[in-house]
Amino acid sequence: MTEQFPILIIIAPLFGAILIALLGFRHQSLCLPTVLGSLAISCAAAVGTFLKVLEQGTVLYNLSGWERVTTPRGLFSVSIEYRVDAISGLVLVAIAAVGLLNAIYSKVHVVTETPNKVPHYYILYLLLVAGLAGMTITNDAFNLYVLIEISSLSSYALIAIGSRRAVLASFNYLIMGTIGASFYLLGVGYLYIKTGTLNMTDIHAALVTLPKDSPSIQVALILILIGLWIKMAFFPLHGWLPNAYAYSPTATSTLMGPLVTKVMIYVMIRMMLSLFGAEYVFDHLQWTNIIVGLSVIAIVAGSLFALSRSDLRKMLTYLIVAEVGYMVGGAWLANSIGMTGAIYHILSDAMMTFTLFMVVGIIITRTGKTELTAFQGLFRKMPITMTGFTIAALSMIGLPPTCGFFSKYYLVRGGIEAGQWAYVGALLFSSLINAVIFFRLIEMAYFHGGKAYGEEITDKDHEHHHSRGRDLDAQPDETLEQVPWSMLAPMLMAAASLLAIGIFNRPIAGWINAALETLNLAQGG
Amino acid sequence: MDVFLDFLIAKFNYWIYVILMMIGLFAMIAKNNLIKKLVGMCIFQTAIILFYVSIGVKEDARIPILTGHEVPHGGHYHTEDHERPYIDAKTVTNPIPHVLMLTAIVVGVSTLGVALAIAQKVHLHYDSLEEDEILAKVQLGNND
Amino acid sequence: MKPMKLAALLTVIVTGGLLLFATSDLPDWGDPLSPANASDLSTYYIQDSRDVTEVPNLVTAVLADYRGYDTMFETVVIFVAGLGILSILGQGKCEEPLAQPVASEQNRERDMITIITCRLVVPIIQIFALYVIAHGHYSPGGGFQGGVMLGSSFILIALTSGLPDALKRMSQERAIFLAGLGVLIYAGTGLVCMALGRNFLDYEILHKLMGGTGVKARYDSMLIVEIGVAFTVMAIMFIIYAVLSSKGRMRGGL
Amino acid sequence: MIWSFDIIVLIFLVIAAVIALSVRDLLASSMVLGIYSFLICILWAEMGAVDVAFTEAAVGAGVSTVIMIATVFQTTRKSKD
Repeated sequence: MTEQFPILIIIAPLFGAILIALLGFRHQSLCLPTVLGSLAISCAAAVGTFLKVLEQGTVLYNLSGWERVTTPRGLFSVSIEYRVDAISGLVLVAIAAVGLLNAIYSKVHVVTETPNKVPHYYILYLLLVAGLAGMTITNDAFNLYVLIEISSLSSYALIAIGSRRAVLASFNYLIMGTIGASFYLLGVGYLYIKTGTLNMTDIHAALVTLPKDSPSIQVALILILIGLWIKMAFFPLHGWLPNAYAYSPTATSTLMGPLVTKVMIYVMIRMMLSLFGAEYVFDHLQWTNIIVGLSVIAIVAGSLFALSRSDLRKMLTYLIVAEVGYMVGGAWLANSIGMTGAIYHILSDAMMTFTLFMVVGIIITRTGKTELTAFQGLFRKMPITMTGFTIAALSMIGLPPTCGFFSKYYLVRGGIEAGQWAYVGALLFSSLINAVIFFRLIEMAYFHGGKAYGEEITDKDHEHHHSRGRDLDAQPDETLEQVPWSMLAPMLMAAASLLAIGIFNRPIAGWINAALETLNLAQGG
Repeated sequence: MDVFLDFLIAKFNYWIYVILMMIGLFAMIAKNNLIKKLVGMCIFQTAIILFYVSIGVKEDARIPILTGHEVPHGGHYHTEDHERPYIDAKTVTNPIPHVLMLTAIVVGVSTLGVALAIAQKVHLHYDSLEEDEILAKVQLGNND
Repeated sequence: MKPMKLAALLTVIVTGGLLLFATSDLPDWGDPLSPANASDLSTYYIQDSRDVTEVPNLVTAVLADYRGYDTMFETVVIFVAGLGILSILGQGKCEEPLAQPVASEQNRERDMITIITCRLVVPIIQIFALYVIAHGHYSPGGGFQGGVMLGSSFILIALTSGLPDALKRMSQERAIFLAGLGVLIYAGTGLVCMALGRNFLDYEILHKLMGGTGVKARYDSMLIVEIGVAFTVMAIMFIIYAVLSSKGRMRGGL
Repeated sequence: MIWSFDIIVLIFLVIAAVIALSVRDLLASSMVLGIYSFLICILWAEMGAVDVAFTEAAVGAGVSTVIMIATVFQTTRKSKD
């Protein structure tokens, strides 16, 4: 049974979606249990896979059951296969966990924001999670394209289901996203024409034998990078992201904000290390300086934009843009510490963004305001929510013992080792900006305007929620801030995971490092 | 002259593919009308598919369906009883790009469908398909 | 306006330049010995695949078996597109009573000749589509192409007799059910393989259920999954047309 | 491989693409896109990619054109560029 874990991660949400399509339209009460059940299976399978990877190293899983075929030139794969190492195992656990927690968190939002379309919403939601997990796990360059398109198509729809502005944002995202995916496809085509295979391991094996300065392979790398950069909203190509995330329904932004960009960064790292190979990307091509330079611009610009926004969700989206800069830069520092930092930051940033989006979602639902001023006096009114927010804010700023500190620690160390002082400076600058943004909010929440606040939480809003009966926990306890536990519990768990990832930084970094060594990016290399 | 012609035949196709891709890409970025953007998207994707398909072309090769006496027709499923004739791989077109591109065509039409739906919804909300007019209306609606 | 065009032109020139620069390095067009064409993978499919699958159409063999996982997700892409379009433009609830033809719809003149001709043509299209699905192992075609043709036969009905007429034959709810069923047939085949103790989509083990040899099981399972693909594609192609041609109201039509 | 046929179709393709993008009538644009799809389908059939050509004939020239025209009918025919 354990050898089937990798596929279960993907097909559990898939079968959940099919079940909803077959039955959910008649019996809407089935939707949520199906979603939770399938994501729980997926999450358990992800954890199981990860434990298995820790036990016995990289796990390969052959779909369609075709074994690798032997030729005089070595083994090659004739079908699609999965490859899970410690890094993708961690990312998979994060995807499944965020998907599950967000499904619990957003059960009220889905009903209120997309009435009549609950089954549609959940089908697309499950398939988005399946697509993201599939991208992380697959070892086939073309299969990756198909899964990119699945997750993109479902996210276009999940965004466009929202308000008026969301529709336009979704159209822009669609155009940009299609350009990105097409570039990726074109890059894979250039690789295929030179190597004759699509399996990433086999492409790598073939690339090693080819002349190093072949222009078409360089162009393939450029195309793939640009395609993925568009998808991950790397700074000059980030145009689609802020509007798409800020105007989409809450449940969509809490799922996409943490996951989509991070998974794309993981895919980029996967392309760099296991498809092209560290030796080719770092030692042969001297692009490190250029790309780290771009990431410095991304970090600085993202932080400044975030500082200048007064809309809560817009601010968070620009913070994502800055964080993408962190990770791209860290991955291109060309040493294993920077790479460890980038991968570690994928995890911690996924959880940080997740927590922040959930907190902001709660605050917007409760106060009905989307500006920064919504925070005024919130500590007294919503102590639990604000605890979660404080942890996430400390993590964004980078204070121990939260995970944000450790990921920045690795990134800065990597930057120093690589001699990229501008990158180190940009990291510190961005931390400073984050400190300004978040301390301002905490200060506002703690000291300002507690008095007149009572009226601001509208009773109408309250009743509106309660009229939906069983969707809420039916205990209007004031200390619970009138926010149902279905929202608070996932948020607190995500906040706790920030501390957990921080405290267990040594084993996590150790696993990442061990996996990097098998990809020929050894310590200090 | 022959050398030049050979070179032309060998590379001419690729040039046209690149030109087609760039026509599509330009339209996707620069066109003002949403539907025109989507026309550009179709052209771009189709040109990429064309590029892929042409990877698999072999001169004077058959289509990738093995017919005739070499394959028992109508349901002989066992292979042990007779020796298969050897097939020279050079004489059959490479099937892999075809398989990949079937998938890519499907993805293309799915994207087009979703895009058209979004475009209709935009038209529903803003009563226009021109990007600049829509943006003007957005600015008017909320000073974002 | 202007700067956008300039930026686009610049992007296009740079990208096009890169691509043209790379073509110098590509193998000649139509070269049978290019790395892609002479690769072990391609040679393996051409020389060995029919021994283990018995399918003469290599594209079908690779599509439905070796890269069957890809094709499953290709079906899912269609499924996502259909549901996405419904969720973007649709009215939501599926159980809504079949839309009554609006007044303008009834008054609209419909040409008798086209209606009758299409009524005659539709069954022929559908039979041909079934042939395309069933004969995908031996000739070009398969579940996807056949599904599109089945879907377009419904589109033809909608074009000539009006959308309500077509929706009577294939309501929104039924279409979603069929689409889900198609994906279920495909993924379920894979799941059965897993239940029998092999990897996902390893059709060979299905001979325990279907009898015969493992090779025959592969041959037959490919037909099964193609039928699944056809279900999904048929339903979703019609849904896409129905939603887009009525701006989501599911009545009126063109 | 008949390379002259190839080249002629390719040139037609470029012309079709340019026309599809430059006409101001969106209906005409969709129709020309259908022609483009048919041309490319001929090209693929000639390259030996029969399955792909079949699919493109059914999807690119058939369904895509139909849904595009449906959208044009539901929105507007006029385009400024």
